[in-house]
Amino acid sequence: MVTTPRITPDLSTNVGALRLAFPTLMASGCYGSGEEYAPFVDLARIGGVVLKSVTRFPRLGNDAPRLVPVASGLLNAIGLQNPGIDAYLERDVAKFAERPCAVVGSVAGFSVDDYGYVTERLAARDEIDAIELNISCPNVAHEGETFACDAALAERATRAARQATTKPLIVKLSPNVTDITEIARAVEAAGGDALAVVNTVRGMAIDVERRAPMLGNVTGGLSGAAMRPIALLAVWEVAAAVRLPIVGQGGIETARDALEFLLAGASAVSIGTANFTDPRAPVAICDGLSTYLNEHGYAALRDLVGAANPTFLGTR
Amino acid sequence: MVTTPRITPDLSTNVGALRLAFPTLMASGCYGSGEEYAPFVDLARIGGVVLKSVTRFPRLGNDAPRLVPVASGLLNAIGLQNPGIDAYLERDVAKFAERPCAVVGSVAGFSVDDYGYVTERLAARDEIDAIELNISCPNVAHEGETFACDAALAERATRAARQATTKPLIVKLSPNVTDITEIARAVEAAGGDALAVVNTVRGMAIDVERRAPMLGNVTGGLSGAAMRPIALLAVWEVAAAVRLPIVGQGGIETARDALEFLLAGASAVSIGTANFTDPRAPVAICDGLSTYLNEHGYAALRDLVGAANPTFLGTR
Amino acid sequence: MPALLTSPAVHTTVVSERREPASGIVIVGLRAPDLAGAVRPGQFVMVVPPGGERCATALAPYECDGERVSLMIVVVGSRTRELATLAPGSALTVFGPLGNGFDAAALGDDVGLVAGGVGIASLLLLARALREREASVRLYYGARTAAALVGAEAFAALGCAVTLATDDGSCGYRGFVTEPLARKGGEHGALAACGPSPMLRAVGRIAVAGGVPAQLSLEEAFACGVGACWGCAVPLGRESAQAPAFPAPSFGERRDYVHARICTEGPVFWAHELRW
Amino acid sequence: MPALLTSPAVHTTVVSERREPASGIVIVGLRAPDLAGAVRPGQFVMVVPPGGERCATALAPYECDGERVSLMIVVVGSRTRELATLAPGSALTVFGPLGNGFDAAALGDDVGLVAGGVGIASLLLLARALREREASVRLYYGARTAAALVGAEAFAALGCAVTLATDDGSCGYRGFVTEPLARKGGEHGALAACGPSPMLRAVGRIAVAGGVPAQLSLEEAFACGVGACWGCAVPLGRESAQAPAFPAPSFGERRDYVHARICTEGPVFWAHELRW
Ligand SMILES: Cc1cc2nc3c(=O)[nH]c(=O)nc-3n(C[C@H](O)[C@H](O)[C@H](O)COP(=O)(O)OP(=O)(O)OC[C@H]3O[C@@H](n4cnc5c(N)ncnc54)[C@H](O)[C@@H]3O)c2cc1C
Ligand SMILES: Cc1cc2nc3c(=O)[nH]c(=O)nc-3n(C[C@H](O)[C@H](O)[C@H](O)COP(=O)(O)OP(=O)(O)OC[C@H]3O[C@@H](n4cnc5c(N)ncnc54)[C@H](O)[C@@H]3O)c2cc1C
Ligand SMILES: Cc1cc2nc3c(=O)[nH]c(=O)nc-3n(C[C@H](O)[C@H](O)[C@H](O)COP(=O)(O)O)c2cc1C
Ligand SMILES: Cc1cc2nc3c(=O)[nH]c(=O)nc-3n(C[C@H](O)[C@H](O)[C@H](O)COP(=O)(O)O)c2cc1C
Ligand code: FES
Ligand code: FES
Repeated sequence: MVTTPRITPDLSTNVGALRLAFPTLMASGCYGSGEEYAPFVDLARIGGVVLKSVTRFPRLGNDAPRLVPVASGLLNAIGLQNPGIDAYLERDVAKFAERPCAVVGSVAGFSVDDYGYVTERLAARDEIDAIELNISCPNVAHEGETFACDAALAERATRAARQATTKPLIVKLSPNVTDITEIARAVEAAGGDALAVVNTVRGMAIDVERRAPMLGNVTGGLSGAAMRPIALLAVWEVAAAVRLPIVGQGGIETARDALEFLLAGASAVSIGTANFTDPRAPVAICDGLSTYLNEHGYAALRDLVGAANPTFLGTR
Repeated sequence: MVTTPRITPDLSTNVGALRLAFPTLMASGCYGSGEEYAPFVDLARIGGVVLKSVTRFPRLGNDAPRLVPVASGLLNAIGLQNPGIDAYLERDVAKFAERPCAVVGSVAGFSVDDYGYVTERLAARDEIDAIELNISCPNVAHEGETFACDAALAERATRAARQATTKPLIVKLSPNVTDITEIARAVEAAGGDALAVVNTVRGMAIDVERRAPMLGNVTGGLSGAAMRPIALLAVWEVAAAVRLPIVGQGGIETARDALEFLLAGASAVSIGTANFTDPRAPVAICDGLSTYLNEHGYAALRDLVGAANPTFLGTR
Repeated sequence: MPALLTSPAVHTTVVSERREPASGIVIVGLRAPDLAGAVRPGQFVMVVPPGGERCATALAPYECDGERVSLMIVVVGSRTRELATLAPGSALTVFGPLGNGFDAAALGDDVGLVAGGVGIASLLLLARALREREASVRLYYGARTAAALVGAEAFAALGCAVTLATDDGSCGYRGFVTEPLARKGGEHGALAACGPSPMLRAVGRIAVAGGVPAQLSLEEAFACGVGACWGCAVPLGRESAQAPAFPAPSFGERRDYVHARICTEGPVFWAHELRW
Repeated sequence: MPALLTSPAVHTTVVSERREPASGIVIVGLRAPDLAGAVRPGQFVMVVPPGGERCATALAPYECDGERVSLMIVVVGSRTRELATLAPGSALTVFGPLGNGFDAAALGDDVGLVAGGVGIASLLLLARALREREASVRLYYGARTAAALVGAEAFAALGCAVTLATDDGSCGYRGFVTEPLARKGGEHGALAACGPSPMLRAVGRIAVAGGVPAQLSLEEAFACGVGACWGCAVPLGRESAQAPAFPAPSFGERRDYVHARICTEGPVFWAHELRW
């Protein structure tokens, strides 16, 4: 038994040029703008918040119901309810300056032009440290989905956003594709700085009493532990296909789950649904990561990135 | 409150020309050839057994470990271990005659020719009531997967098998595709009689102590409740795209789960992983279906097929 | 409904008692002094599932006194089943209190309370607040069957009049509780209701038809419970004071409503402002 | 190892007792008369998770007498945690007995038993069978720490000699139990072992090197437990009597082994026949 000295391990990480004190981002759409969780969590102990996706124009969102609990997970079909970029910039963005952690804006769109336009306006604000491009929302029927499911569209959306900002640009991929590495390569070619892997998996549930779909939108996105093995494989494959840093996500609830994604090749992780179980999860994950690093004699979390993946292409 | 007379509802169903006394098939690879479960279940109370997939040549299968329990599910990477069609016909097939339920042979292959050849030899046997074409096994790296992930290959494999037999031909689709309806249409065009929707979802798990993949094969297939919303949506979409009868599967554990698939448009269901929880599950599911039919005033299960799906194309 | 000034927090509580007044209905008492001091009628807490893996469960504090908060749980699925089997001594983490709660003052001094099933749990604290102000209160309470009519005596003990109804007629009126309400509801100055959606819609219709203001406590599946996920949407008239400033309707959409969050703008809404 | 002639079945049992001899180690007694009559040493049962949603858990009957079968459970994950919290009176469904079990006769009359951790649970019935035949038996038993060395006294009471080892030296030899075994293992006519894979591999090496036949009870994640899924594969020499007739190796593959199913051809294998 090797005893390692109990030091405080370095949990900081970089997602391209985005520096994070902790490797834990709060997933877009799951954490509001952070203030909603402030009564329950010290936001200085998380890496950052990815804001709810914003679109060019205001959106009412999908009809209720928008949520269905399923085995080890959650189906959601919010439908990108948001006030649109104008109202967002005017009323909401200023208060993000108060966040004691990184603030990542999330941009959704229905055209290549949308992605460029909204990115440009949002990224221009000092309160925003980086942009995540949500090209993979499964809940805006026959609209947004296509971008992350088609390499050419993914490339064009990424290029439009790339031209609109020099801030770190994280492009969020969908698992609902035959070959995710093809999309990852297209994003890399278009100048994306990093990849968020992955958004929710398309799914549905039926109410057997009403004999009708449970969700107002019929279909939804599956998140939570149920999708973890799927998301982990996506990270593993993308890490072998491109050199871009990866933000792993999909069902991460514990430090062990986070370690799986880091070892597969993610430089950071996003936590979404686990907050709905227990808002203390993100801090518990960091505590668990520190313990693991100590017990296994690692000084820095970065040393673990890709350590289980012999096909990992990235750098630590 | 309407009181309906307590009759014994008709649970029988047809999958094309395959007639089943109960709508419950036992999923390929999960039930051996039925005899393994005979001490625990009355096989006369299930619809039928889909046998473990057989290939042209014997296969050793993947290295251990081949199974990882995950949240609400199971990852497996068996790798089609089987004795090959020669030994299978010689030693095993005769005893399938004893099964008091339908017996569906499952054929896997690595070439179009394989699918035709193995189908022809297996379907020639009287003990076999129908053939399921496994073009979607995710655990034979870079080999079998491609057939269900490429419409042209799916079409060719189906056509080869179609030419080899007039028995009911059920083609098993994969969820690991951008658009499953495209594959379903290709199978319909090639003369498949029915579709099994769906095989396992690709996934993986990492051992954080060894810092290596958990499975000998690195990646595996996710089955069980975790994949249920994904499989259900696949059935819903396929039911809207083709007129072929559907055998729904993926995480069905209870009568309510089975109802979701039937209401989405499946004519029958397959039960795999639920048997590993409790071998009594298939009989409990049929009991639950009877109760539901009684309570809701339906005389026959067939009346429910597609009843929640306004886009259902099939016939009841 | 103005938002209440409470400060939600994470509370580590201990189960101090467990009662099962009817089959499938369990009352779990918690030692939770800070929470007990903070809860207002009609608010809820999010209960962290001890076994993890599922979203926290929204539950309304039922009784609340001194150091103790109790929850009334009707077993409908895996999370309520898990909570209903908690033995005394078990630790239980909850966060809250959350939501706006009822506006007792705005209900005036002749109030009809309408409870369907476990909706009763949200109304006891309100009844107490109303009776402390010496408002005249009648409880209309419906359930499946007599045994499931749990807790009506507590309202009687507070001095509320009580009208009961059961689906099977085993106690009180046979049928929906909204039927006796329809006959007498107009007599009250205001209504407050909690129960399943079909009941609340019926109460809403009665209230609007009779010109009686009604506060309805809504229920939907929640994920976050804190306003972060926008999963618990309900259509609300744009003109409502409770309508969230953001978001406005989508470009090109001509609708007279916005989506409010039940967990944050609600769970209590004025019946005449809902557009469902 | 010849397959035993037992007839497996589904058994509906009731938890009759629950003991926690050490933290994280729980012994659950079951009222299960039919099962108690059928179990042979080294077999296992599949325990249906009361909350569903996960595969049944393979557990070795630990004690077995008259109407009662007990299970020794080490909590490592969600299923073992659930089983370890079952209160007396709870219903528990198990199916079995399954697997080949130890071939006690083939072990002769001077036997070394080797247990690592919860592996001890598979060996008590074997020790009893061996002692009934008046074989001389020594138990080599290793665990993390003294408190986790549960149940050694039962072997002593049967008249077995006992050598203990702990990782932390808090009881007996400090280090792996295979170290004292390596020194004395050759003295026995045969070995039988159950424990974690690294331990079993070490026992296998000692046995093969010393020319001592050894029966190893293997462990892997199971799904079905009944031979239906081929998930619990272990490489076994083609010449082994336990090698499944089917399947032969793949065309073009030149390997000297086949994959046997731990649950069906095993869980007990001759050390010299394994190719792992
Ligand atoms: C503000 C608020 C306050 C509340 N207060 C209380 C309270 O005080 N006490 C209380 O008991 N509850 C209360 N609830 C309700 C409670 O939160 C839910 O009952 C609970 O979350 C259900 O969780 P579950 O996992 O047990 O059931 P779930 O698994 O979430 O199931 C919920 C319901 O959906 C049904 N269902 C699931 N799948 C299907 C399907 N495929 N077809 C048809 N039906 C299906 C189930 O049968 C069940 O009736 C409150 C809710 C809110 C929003
Ligand atoms: C024939 C046989 C007999 C057995 N007899 C007994 C017995 O008598 N008593 C007994 O207690 N057990 C016995 N077992 C073992 C028992 O079946 C398993 O311990 C049990 O199934 C584990 O289930 P679980 O859900 O609690 O743990 P699981 O969730 O299945 O976890 C199993 C192990 O894997 C680890 N793990 C999971 N995920 C990861 C990851 N990402 N990285 C690293 N590690 C990970 C867990 O920490 C844990 O140690 C037997 C097994 C067999 C095959
Ligand atoms: C309720 C809900 C809302 C979401 N909204 C968004 C969104 O607006 N934009 C986005 O990129 N992802 C959205 N997601 C996806 C999450 O950001 C995350 O990628 C996904 O849920 C997987 O992670 P998890 O399992 O940890 O939740 C949403 C997820 C949920 C559950
Ligand atoms: C251990 C295991 C082995 C399997 N082997 C096969 C196979 O040989 N051929 C096949 O078509 N499907 C195979 N499958 C997939 C199942 O037949 C089924 O489609 C899938 O598991 C989803 O259903 P379930 O969630 O009910 O298990 C296997 C699944 C498991 C879990
Ligand atoms: S439940 Fe998340 S906003 Fe209401
Ligand atoms: S666990 Fe299924 S064959 Fe052994």
